[in-house]
Amino acid sequence: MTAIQTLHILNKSPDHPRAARCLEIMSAEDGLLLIGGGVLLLATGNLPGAGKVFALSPDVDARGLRQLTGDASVVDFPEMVALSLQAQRVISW
Amino acid sequence: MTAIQTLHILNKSPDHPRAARCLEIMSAEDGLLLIGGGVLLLATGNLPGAGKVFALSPDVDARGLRQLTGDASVVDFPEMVALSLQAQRVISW
Amino acid sequence: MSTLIMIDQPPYGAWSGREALDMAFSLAAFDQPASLLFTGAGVNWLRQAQEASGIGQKSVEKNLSAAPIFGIEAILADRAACNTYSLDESSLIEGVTLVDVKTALLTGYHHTAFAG
Amino acid sequence: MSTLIMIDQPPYGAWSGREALDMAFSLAAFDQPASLLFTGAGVNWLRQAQEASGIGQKSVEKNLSAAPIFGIEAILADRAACNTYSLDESSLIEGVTLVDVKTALLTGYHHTAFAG
Amino acid sequence: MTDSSTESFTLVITGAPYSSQAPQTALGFAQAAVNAGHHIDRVFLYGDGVHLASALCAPPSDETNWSEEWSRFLTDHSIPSVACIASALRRGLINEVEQKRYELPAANLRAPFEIAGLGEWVEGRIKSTRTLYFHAGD
Amino acid sequence: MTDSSTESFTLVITGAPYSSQAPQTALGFAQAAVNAGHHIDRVFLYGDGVHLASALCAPPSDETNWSEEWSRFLTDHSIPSVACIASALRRGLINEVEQKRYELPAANLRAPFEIAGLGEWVEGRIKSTRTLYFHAGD
Repeated sequence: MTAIQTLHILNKSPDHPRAARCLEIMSAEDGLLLIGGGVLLLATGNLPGAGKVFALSPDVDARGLRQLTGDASVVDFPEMVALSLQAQRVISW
Repeated sequence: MTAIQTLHILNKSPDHPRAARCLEIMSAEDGLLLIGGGVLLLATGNLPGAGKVFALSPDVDARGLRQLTGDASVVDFPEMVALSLQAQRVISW
Repeated sequence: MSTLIMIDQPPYGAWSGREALDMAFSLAAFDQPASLLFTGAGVNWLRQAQEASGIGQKSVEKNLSAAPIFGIEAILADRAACNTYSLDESSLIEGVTLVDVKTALLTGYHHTAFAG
Repeated sequence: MSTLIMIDQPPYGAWSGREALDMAFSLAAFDQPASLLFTGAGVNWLRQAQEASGIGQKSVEKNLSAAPIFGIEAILADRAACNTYSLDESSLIEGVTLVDVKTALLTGYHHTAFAG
Repeated sequence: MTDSSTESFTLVITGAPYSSQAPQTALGFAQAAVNAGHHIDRVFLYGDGVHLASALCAPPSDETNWSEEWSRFLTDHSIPSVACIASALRRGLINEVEQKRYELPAANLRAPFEIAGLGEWVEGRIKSTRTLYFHAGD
Repeated sequence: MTDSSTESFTLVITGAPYSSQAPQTALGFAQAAVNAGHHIDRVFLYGDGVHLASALCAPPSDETNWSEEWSRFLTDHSIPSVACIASALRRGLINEVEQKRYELPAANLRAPFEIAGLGEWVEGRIKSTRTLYFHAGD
């Protein structure tokens, strides 16, 4: 896997103001990991243009979004653990 | 006091998605009562153009907004009780 | 005394959507007219094929399908929010009516409430 | 090991703003560098002349004024959010530095956290 | 209907003390309603609001204990108060009956709060002139 | 630092069970971390997250009891778990020591959770490779 500067873990739906702030601040060297209600970003089709996007598998399935993942990589908990260690820093939004 | 069709009681800050929906749906015959974090709408200067606006006094003072009430009427709890009975219906957002 | 229960919080992350359903079912059980209106991120409760077992929860698809049987008058969904979240007739569960959420919609009900 | 504590929830309605302050003060008490960043509706914590006794709470103005004494490195506020909420140098409490919240700001800290 | 006659309220609180302002705003409203000669049919705690019925809150002595304040107000005015059973059991608000039924180590429900179903809310909603909700903010 | 070596985590949970998904997501993460051979230095409950330490949750039998699941996991792996004392006392999460100090009618803290101050969070934050937060959603 490539280096990630900051891993942004987002568990808020796109309607939540914190989601907008997270996306605004994310840079091309960063990763975005969607968990919980954060995976609903997949349904809007508005994934950030720069930076890698990941989505937590059980949360994607719970919300019925398996067909809408687009360019996001679906990851499981072991991969979430690995991502959190790989990144230079993690912000939980 | 004049008749109010629906009294919208809003306790969410302008950042909250429910605040936007409340303001969108409010009509000229309605009243808007700002309580809790809802009073922060006063600080944005974006009060709705139509309909009467009220703000709960202790919440206005807690947030230091006494100088920013604009066209809103500052009310106390007894007036809130009266407003809730006067309106044909009340929605707590 | 018709009641409109509004749901604007997304599924699973919080309990209030389920608690809103319980309110509507309780009204129906006491023969009080009740409808559900899903808006904002809340429309995502209405997507087909939700598999919530992986997060230790139950999907509400069955509960919503049973709503008419239990006497819920209508399941309404905000058309604009459905567009935002890529929900259309092919992806929505059955029995949902798309509406434009405007003043007139709410004035048709005596009582409108959120669960939280 | 510098830490940035972010506060984006408005004052008084929830407890998480106070809990964020407690986190920053705890870090400082253990000689860990800590700064506070107020964004979104959270900037309203920084307004002068808050009188919270009428809602049975205490204003945090005194706590924030004491922040430098207790070793908090900086109190930062999002410039755009301050504009939205009509906050400028005449209405902000003393000791606040206005900043533009961009990637570069956050990468200056080892650790960034919200209280809730 | 005018505000000079006696009207009745059902108050629903869905926000918890210390994580929302809901219990405190609801208390201000309830006191004003009673002072204006109106009747409060019942107070119904739903969702996170059930935490208001805890007997175990111990905030710092210079902060208001909202559970205690509410308890006193309800007792003084003989207002029925109910925590929704489904919300309460999930969130660990338990009276002695439920303690025995579920073999739990303790009970923590504060008097005069009782535990009952959503039917109490439905009944209040039908009976009262107005049913008002006090939710958590943001 | 690579993901094949043993690393350590402090996990902070600020969302309550049944009103957020935080305890459940945190448990999935914690299990995966332990399975990967990493170490969890401690779990710290803050804000509404302290409700996870309740001994009195009684969800319907077909729903997961997150407090019980967490309790078992912490015990099985001997992971220290602490509820922030300031958050816990305000929200009615009480052990026997606090019960006596505040003369409360009961205690409701589930083993192995303990009650302590924010210093535990600060220490974890210094000691662990990563400190992660599990907040409530919306």
